[in-house]
Amino acid sequence: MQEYLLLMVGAILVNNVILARFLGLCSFMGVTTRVDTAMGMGLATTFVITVSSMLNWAAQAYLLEPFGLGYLRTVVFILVIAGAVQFTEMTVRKVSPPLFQMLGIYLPLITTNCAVLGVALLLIEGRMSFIESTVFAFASSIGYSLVMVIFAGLRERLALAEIPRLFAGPPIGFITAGLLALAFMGFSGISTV
Amino acid sequence: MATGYGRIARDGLWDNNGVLAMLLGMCPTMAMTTSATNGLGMGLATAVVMAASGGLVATFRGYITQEVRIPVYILIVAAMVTVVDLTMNAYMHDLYKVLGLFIPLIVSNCLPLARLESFASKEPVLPSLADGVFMGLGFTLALTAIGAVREILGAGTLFADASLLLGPAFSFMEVRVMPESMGTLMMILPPGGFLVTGFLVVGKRMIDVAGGKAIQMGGAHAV
Amino acid sequence: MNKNSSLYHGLVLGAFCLGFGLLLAVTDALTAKDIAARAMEDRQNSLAAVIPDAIHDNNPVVDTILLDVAKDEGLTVYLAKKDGLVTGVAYEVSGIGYAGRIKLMLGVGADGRVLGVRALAHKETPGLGDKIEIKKGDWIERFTGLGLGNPPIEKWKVKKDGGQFDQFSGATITPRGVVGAIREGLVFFDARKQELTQPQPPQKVNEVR
Amino acid sequence: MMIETATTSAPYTHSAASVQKTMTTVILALVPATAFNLYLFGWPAVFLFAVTVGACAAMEGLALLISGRRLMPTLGDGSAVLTGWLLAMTLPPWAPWWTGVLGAVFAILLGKQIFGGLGQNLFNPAMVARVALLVSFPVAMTSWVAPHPLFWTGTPGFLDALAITFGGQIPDGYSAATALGLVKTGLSMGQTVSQSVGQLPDLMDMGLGLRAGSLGETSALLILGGGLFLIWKKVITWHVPAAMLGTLFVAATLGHLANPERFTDGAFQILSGAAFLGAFFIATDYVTSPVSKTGQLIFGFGVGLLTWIIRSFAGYPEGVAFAVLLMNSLTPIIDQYTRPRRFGRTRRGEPLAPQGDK
Amino acid sequence: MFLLLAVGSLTIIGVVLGGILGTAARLLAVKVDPLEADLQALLPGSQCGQCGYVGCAQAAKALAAGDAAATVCPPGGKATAEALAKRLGVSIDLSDHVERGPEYAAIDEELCIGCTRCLKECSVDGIFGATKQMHTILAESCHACGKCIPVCPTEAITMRPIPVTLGTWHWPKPATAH
Amino acid sequence: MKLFAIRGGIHPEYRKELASDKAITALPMPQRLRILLHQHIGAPARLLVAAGERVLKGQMIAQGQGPVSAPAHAPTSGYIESVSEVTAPHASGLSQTAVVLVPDGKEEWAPLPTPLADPLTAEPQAIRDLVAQAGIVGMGGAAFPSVVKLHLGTQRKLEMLVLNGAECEPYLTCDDRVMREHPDEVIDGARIMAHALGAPLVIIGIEDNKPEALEAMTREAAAFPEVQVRPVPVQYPMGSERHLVQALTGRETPAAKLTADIGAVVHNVATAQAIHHAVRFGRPLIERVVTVSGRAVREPRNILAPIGAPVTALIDFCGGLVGVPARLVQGGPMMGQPLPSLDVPVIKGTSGILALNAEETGEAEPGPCIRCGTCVAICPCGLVPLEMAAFIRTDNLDGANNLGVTECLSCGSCSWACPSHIPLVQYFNYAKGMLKTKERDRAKHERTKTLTEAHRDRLERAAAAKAAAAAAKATTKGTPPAARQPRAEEPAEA
Ligand SMILES: Cc1cc2nc3c(=O)[nH]c(=O)nc-3n(C[C@H](O)[C@H](O)[C@H](O)COP(=O)(O)O)c2cc1C
Ligand SMILES: Cc1cc2nc3c(=O)[nH]c(=O)nc-3n(C[C@H](O)[C@H](O)[C@H](O)COP(=O)(O)O)c2cc1C
Ligand SMILES: Cc1cc2nc3c(=O)[nH]c(=O)nc-3n(C[C@H](O)[C@H](O)[C@H](O)COP(=O)(O)O)c2cc1C
Ligand SMILES: Cc1cc2nc3c(=O)[nH]c(=O)nc-3n(C[C@H](O)[C@H](O)[C@H](O)CO)c2cc1C
Ligand code: SF4
Ligand code: SF4
Ligand code: SF4
Ligand code: SF4
Ligand code: FES
Repeated sequence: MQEYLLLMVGAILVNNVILARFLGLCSFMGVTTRVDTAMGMGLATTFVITVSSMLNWAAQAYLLEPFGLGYLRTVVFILVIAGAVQFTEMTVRKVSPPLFQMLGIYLPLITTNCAVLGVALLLIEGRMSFIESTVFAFASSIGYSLVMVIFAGLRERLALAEIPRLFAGPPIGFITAGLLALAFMGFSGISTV
Repeated sequence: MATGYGRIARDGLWDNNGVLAMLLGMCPTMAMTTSATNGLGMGLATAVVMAASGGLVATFRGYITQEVRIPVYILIVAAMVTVVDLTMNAYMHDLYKVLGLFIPLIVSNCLPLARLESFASKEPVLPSLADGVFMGLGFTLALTAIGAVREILGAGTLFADASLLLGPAFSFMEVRVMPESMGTLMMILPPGGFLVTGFLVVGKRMIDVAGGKAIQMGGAHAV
Repeated sequence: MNKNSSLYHGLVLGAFCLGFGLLLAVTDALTAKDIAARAMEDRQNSLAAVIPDAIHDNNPVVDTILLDVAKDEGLTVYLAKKDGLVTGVAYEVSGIGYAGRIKLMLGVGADGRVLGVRALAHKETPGLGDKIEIKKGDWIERFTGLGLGNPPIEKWKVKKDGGQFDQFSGATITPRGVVGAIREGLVFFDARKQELTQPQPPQKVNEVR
Repeated sequence: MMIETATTSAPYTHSAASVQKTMTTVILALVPATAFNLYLFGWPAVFLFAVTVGACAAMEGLALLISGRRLMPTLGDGSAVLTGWLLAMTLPPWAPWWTGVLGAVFAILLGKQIFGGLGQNLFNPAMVARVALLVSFPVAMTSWVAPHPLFWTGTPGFLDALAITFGGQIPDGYSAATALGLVKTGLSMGQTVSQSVGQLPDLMDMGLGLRAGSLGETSALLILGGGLFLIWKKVITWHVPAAMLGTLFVAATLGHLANPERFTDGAFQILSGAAFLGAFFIATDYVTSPVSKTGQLIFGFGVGLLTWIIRSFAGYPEGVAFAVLLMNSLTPIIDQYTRPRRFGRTRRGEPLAPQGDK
Repeated sequence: MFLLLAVGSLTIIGVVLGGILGTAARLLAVKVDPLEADLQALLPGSQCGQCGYVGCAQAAKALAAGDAAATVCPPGGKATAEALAKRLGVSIDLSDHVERGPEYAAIDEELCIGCTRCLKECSVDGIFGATKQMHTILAESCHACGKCIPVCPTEAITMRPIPVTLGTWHWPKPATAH
Repeated sequence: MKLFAIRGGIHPEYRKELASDKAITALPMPQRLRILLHQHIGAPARLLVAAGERVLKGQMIAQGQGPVSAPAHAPTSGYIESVSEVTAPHASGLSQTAVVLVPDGKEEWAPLPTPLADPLTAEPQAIRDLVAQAGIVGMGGAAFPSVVKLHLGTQRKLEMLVLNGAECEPYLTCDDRVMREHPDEVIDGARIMAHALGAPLVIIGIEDNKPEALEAMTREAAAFPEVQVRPVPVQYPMGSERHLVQALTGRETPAAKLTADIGAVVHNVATAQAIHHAVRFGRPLIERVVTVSGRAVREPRNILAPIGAPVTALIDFCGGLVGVPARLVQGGPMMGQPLPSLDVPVIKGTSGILALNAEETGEAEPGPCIRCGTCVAICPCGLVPLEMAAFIRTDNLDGANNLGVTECLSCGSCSWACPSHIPLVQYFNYAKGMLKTKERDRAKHERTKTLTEAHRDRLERAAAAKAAAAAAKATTKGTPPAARQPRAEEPAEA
C-alpha cells in the first residue's frame, strides 16, 4: 500500500507530468484560459491516459514483447491512443456539446498530447506491473489535471492584471508556468521514483 | 494560404514559427533545451520527420477519409520516427546516443501533426515537403536559441558536446562563456525552460515591433 | 464501395498499416544486425573502462554469469579471464543520489581492489551532482586501486560523514550515494568471492540482442 | 462658481489608509528584529542588507523608467523596499553581495514588474527571489554562520566584512548549520532526530536568536512582537499566522508522537526556519494571498502543512518559501471558492427563503 | 515469419480500429446543426438588409457558415455582435468598433409632403401619417435602420442621436491612470 | 433588547458636531423658487400651471401621473415667471423642467384638502389619499413616493413599521434635529403610517451617537405601548433599510425581495413628520430640513428651506463659503450627488448641502489594487468589490454581473476604505448603468422583433385580402372598382 502511495505522490507532485517531465505542454499553454475548461480537459485527458495506458500495457505484454516486435512499439502505442482519443471525442460531441465546443480542436490533439504517449512509454521503461502501471498512469494524469486547473486559476487572474503589452499573452503565461515549476521544485526529493 | 516557397520559408522560420509564434511542440522545446546542442539535435531530427511525413501525407491525401485521418497521420509520423530511430541507431550511432531518448517523443510532438492537418492535407507534395523542412528548421532555430540561452546562463558554456553531435570538426563551436561557478542552475532546471521561452517570445515580439508589425497575441489555437 | 461504410474506413487504415508496417519491418530487418553490433560495441566500451584490456583475453561482454541475488532478476556479472582464469569481474551497482538512483558499473580485480568505476545513468543536477561523470571530472577515478582494507571500511564515506572521500562543494548527497554504492559493491564481492572468481561450469551465456 | 463636475462619484470622504502607510507600518514592525540581527551578525550582514534593499529599489525604478511610468507615487509606496527588506531577511547573512543584486532582479523584475507592478503579481516576489537563488546557487545559499555580534572579539571588522560580502569568501571556522539543516543532514546520515537536536541550542536561545540562520529566522520572539504589532495596527489579521503556525505545530506534534526519532516536535518546528517570519510577514502579503477570511484560513493551513511536508520529506531543508509559493498558486482558486455569502442569498447564491411571518 | 507477424498484426489493428471509428462516426454523428436557428434568433429580425444579405435568415446562414463576421449586423450594434460572437464561440475585438450612438429617425415637419413613401419602407410600422398629410415617426418604435431616409423625395428624414436624459445617464467608467 | 449584528460596515469620521447643536431655522424666502417637475423616483409630474399665473401656497402646480409618481406644490404664494429648463441637482449636470415661482411675500394659503379628524381609526385608503395628494416622497434620500409604500400592507401581513432614524451619513443632522425638536410629530406620523399599513408595532431605530434624539423620542413614545425606540450601534450603513431591519429583528431580506416580504416596512423619520402634517392638517410637502455643513461653510446650520430654494441662498444664509471647496455635495458624503454648481434648487430629497475642503474629502490619485481585502471584509452586502472592479475595468460586465454588482447598494464603504483610493463605487455605478442600458437595448430589440413580425403578418393578411378581393371582383363583374386609398395603417403594397 505504502509503495503505491509513494508512487502516486511521486507522479502527482514530485515528477509532475507537466512541470517536471515536460509532457502535455501544448494543452497546458492552450486550454487553460478558464478553470472550468481546464477541468474538462483534465478529465478527458485523465480518462484517455488511464484507459490507453492499460491497453498499451497489454499490447506490450502480450504482443510486442513475446514476439520481439519492440520496434513497432511507438506505432502500436500511438494507434491505440489515437483510437481511444477519437472514440472519446465522438462520445463527448454526442453527449455534451457544450464541453465539445469548449475543448474545440484540443480533443483530437489529445492524441498528440505528449503526456499520453509519454506516460505509456514511461510505464514500459519502468517495467511496472499492470496494477502499478495503472496506478501510475492515473496518478500522472491527476497531476496533469491538478496543474492544469491551478494554472487556469492563475491565468484568470492574469486576465485582470495590467500586464505590460510586450509580455501580455503567451510570454506571461510561460513566465508564470516557470514560477509554478519553481514552486513545485519544493517537492523534489520526496520520493525517488 | 501560402503563396510561393519564399512565403513558406518565411512562415516556417519566423512569422509562424512553430515555437515562438504558434506555441506548438512545447514539450521538446522545454525538455530538450538544456543545451544548445541538444536543441539543435532534436530540431534536426524533427525537421527530417516533418519533411518526410509532410510529403507522404500530401501524396496520399486523396485516399485518407475524414474519420481515420488522425490515426493515419499519426501512423505516418510514427513510422517516420521509427525509421529515423532505427537508421540512426545503426548508422549514426554516436549521434544516436546523444539523441536516442528524444526521438520516440517526436511522435507526440504536436507540431508535425498540426502541420499535416493544416498544410499537407490541403497542399500538393512539393510545397508540403517545403513546409515540413522550413517548419522543422524554424523549430530547430527556436530550440537552438532557447538551448543556447539556457546553457549560457545555467552552465556558462555554449554548444558543449557539439562535436558528439556533428562530428569532431565542429569542436570549435564549443565555447565557455563564463566560469561554471557563475552558472544560474535554475536555468537548466525545469523553471528555466519556461522562463527562457517566455523571454524569447518577447524577443521575437520586440523584433516584430521594431519591424513595424503588430504584436501577435495568441498561439496556434487562439481563435 | 461506399466511402462511408465502416469497412471502408477500416480498410483505409488497414492499408496504411500494412504499407507502413511493411516499411518498418523491412527497415528493422535491414538494421537489426548493425544495431546489435553497435549495442555490443557500446557494452564493450563501457566495460573497457572498468576492466583494463591487459588483464583479459576473452570477451567479457559475452562471458557472463548470472548470480542470484535478492533482486528478482539476478545480477549479470561480466567476467574478465586470462588463460581461463578469472582475473576480474564487473557488475552493476547502484546508490541513492539527490534525484534518484545512480547506476554505476564497478570493476573489481580478483584481489578485491577496484579496477574502475563509471556512472552508467543518473539524474543528478547538472553542474552539481553530475561531476561523477568521467566527462565532467576525474573524481570517479579516485577509487581505482582502492579496496575494502584500504582505506578501512569505516572510512569508505565522504569526508562530511567522517570518511576519506571528498564531496563536491555544495553536493554531498551524490558522492555519498556513489561512495556507498561502491562500498556495498565491494562488500558484495567479499561475500560472494568464491562464486565470482571460480565460476561453476554451466555458465549462462547472456543472449545479446 | 464652477466646481469640478462628475468626474468621480461618491464617497467624498475617505479613510486615512494608504498603501504607503501600510508598507511603512510593516517595515516599522520589522525594525526591531532587523536591528537586533544586524547587530548579531555584524558588518557583513549590514552590507548585504543595504545592497539588497538598495538593489530592489533600484530595480523598481529601472522598471518604471523602462515602461515609461512616473517614478514617484510608485517608488514612494515602499513596497519595493519592503520586498527587498524581507528578501534580505531570508538570505544567509554573510552571503556575497551578488546574491542581493540577483535576488532583486528575481524579486522585482521577474516576480513583480513583469506582471505589471504592485498588486498584479501572482507570486510573492521575495519568495520567488529566495527560491530562485536557492535553486540556482545551492552552495552560497546554504552557507550559514553562527552569530558574531558587532564589536565582539572574533567578529570580522569592517574591512574583513567588506572582503566577506564583496569578495565572496567566508573565512574558515565561521560556518555553522541551521537547526533545520542540521537535522536534515543528520537524518540523511542515519542519525536520529534526538541525536541531532541534542547538538542544538535550547528552545530559549532559539527564540532569542542566538543561533545560525538568516536575519529573519533567528530571533523568533522579536518577529513575533512585530507580528503582534501588525495585528494591533490592523494591518494584518490573525487568520493567516494562526492557521499557519497552528497547522505546522499540530502536524509536527503528531509526527513527533508517531515517530520521535524521525520527526522533530512542534515547538522546534515553529521556532526554526522562517516559520515566524513567514507566518506574520510573508504569508500575509496581501497581493498573493486570498482576500476573504475563510480563504486566509485555508491559505494559512496550506502553508503550514506544506511547510511541514517539505521540511520533513523533501530534499530542501527550508519549507516556508516553497510552501508560500505553492499556496500562492492556489490563491486564485481559493478566492473563487471562498467568496463571502451575499446579503440575502444562500452560500450557493440562491435567494434566501423569506423568513419572518410564520 | 516475424515479418509476417508484424505486418499482419499491425494491419489487423488498423482494420479493426478504422472499422470502429467509421461505425462510431456514423452512430454518434450529431444530426442537425442548431447553430443557424440560434443565430437567427439573436438577430433583430427586421430584415433591413444593412448587412448585405437579403434578410436576417440569410445573414444567420452566412454566420453559421463562417462567411460573415459577428459584427455583420449594424443595427444590432455591439450587444448583438457580442451575443453572436458568444454563440459562435469566437472572440471579437470590439474595442475599435465605432458604434454610432443610439439614433432615431425624425421627419422635418416643414419638408414632409406626405408622399407616404417612407411609411411603406418601415418594417416596424413606426411611421404614421396619411397621404398629403404630415408624417411622424414614433421614436420608441424606430430602430434606426435608415431605410426610410433614401426614399424621401424631399430629404425630410434625418437620423438624430437619442438624447441622454436623467433617466438614461450613468456614471462614466473611471479613467485608469497609473 | 436584543440587537443583531450586521456584516461589515465602517466607522468614518462623523463630523456631526459641526451642525448637530444648531436648531432648525427657517430660510428667509428667496427671490425665486424653481420647483422641478421630477423630484422623485418614477414618472415626472404633469404641469398644471402656466407662466404668468398666480399660485397660492400649497396649491398643486403639477400632478402625479401613473402608479409611481408624485405631485408638486407651490411652497408659497406668488407668480409663475416661467416654465423653463434649469440645471438639475444631479451629477450629470443635465437640465430639467422647472416651474419658476416669484414669491409675493403674502404667504397666502390655497384651500387644503380636509384633514382626517381621527386618522388612527380612519380608513387606510383615506390616509393614503392624503399622503398622495401631499406629494410626500421618502426623505431618507431615495425620494420614492411614500404612498406606494403605504400600499404594502394590502397584500401582505406586516408585523412592524420601522422608523429609520439611523442617519448614518456623516455630517447630516437634519433627522437628528427633527427628532429632537418635533418628537411628537414624528411619533404621531409613525402611528398613522402603522395604522395605514396594518402593522401592529412601530420600532424606531436611532444610532446611539444621538443621545438627545434618543432621549426625546423615548420620552414621547412612552405613552404608546406599540411604539419602541431602540438605539442601534454606530456603524455605517446602518441606515440602509435591509441592514436596519436585520439589526433590529435578525431577519435577512432575501435577494430581489423587499423588507415588506419579511414583515417590515421602513420609513424615514422626516417622512413620518411630513405624513403627520399631511394627514392632520392637509399640508403638502413644500419645505424640508436641510443640513448645510462642511468645513468650507462658514457657519453650518440646519435650515428649514422651501422646496425650490436655490442652494446659493442656503449657503449665503450660513455666512457663505470659506475659500473654494474641493467638493460640493447634495446629500451625505458617502452616497450624495456631486453638485454641478451652486445654482441648483433644493428638492424634496435634499437632506444636506455639503461644502467640503480637500482635507475632509481625503481624495487622492488612485493606485493599483493591492488586494488588501478590506473592501471584501467591509462590504455590507457580502460582495467582492475588488474582483467586480477588475472585471469592469477589463470590460467584462457579465463577470461583474455574475458577482452581483447589481446588488451593490453604492453605499461607498469600499471606496471609503480602499487604501489605493480606487473609485470602486464609480466602477459599480458605471456597470449598473451599462447593464441597464444593455437591458433597455435588449428590450428595444425584442420590441423591434415583435413589431416586425406584426408588420409582416399584416402585409400577408393584406395581400391575402387583396387576392380574395380580386377573386371576388372576378366573380361579380361590373362592380365599379373600389376607390383605392392607401391608409396609414394599411399600405396597399404587398
Ligand atoms: C551577476 C553575477 C553573478 C554571479 N554569480 C555567481 C555564482 O553564481 N556563483 C559564484 O560563486 N559567484 C558568482 N559571482 C561572483 C563572481 O563569479 C566571483 O568572482 C566568484 O564568486 C569568486 O569565487 P571563486 O573564486 O571561488 O570562483 C557572480 C557575480 C556576478 C556579478
Ligand atoms: C537545485 C538543487 C540541486 C541540487 N542537486 C544536488 C545534486 O545533484 N547532488 C547533491 O548531492 N546535492 C544536490 N543538492 C543538494 C544541496 O546542495 C544540499 O544542500 C547538499 O547536497 C547537502 O550537502 P551539504 O551537507 O554540503 O550542505 C541540490 C540542491 C539544489 C537546491
Ligand atoms: C447605504 C444606505 C444608507 C442609508 N442611510 C439612511 C439613513 O441614514 N437614514 C434614512 O432615513 N435612510 C437611509 N437610507 C435609505 C433607506 O434604505 C430607506 O430607503 C429609507 O429609510 C426609507 O425611508 P423613506 O422612504 O421614508 O425615505 C440609506 C440607504 C442606503 C442604501
Ligand atoms: C502585510 C504585508 C506583507 C508583505 N509581505 C511581502 C512579502 O512577503 N514579500 C514581498 O515581496 N512583499 C511583501 N509585501 C509588500 C507588497 O505587498 C509586495 O511588494 C507586493 O507583492 C508587490 O506586488 C507585504 C506587504 C504587506 C502589507
Ligand atoms: S442588417 Fe441586421 S437587421 Fe438588417 S437584415 Fe441584416 S441582420 Fe437583419
Ligand atoms: S429608420 Fe425609418 S424605416 Fe427604419 S425603423 Fe426608423 S422610421 Fe422605420
Ligand atoms: S458600495 Fe457596494 S460593493 Fe462597496 S461596500 Fe457598498 S455595497 Fe459593497
Ligand atoms: S480595498 Fe482597495 S486595495 Fe484593498 S482589496 Fe479592495 S480594491 Fe483592492
Ligand atoms: S509537444 Fe505539444 S503536447 Fe507535447
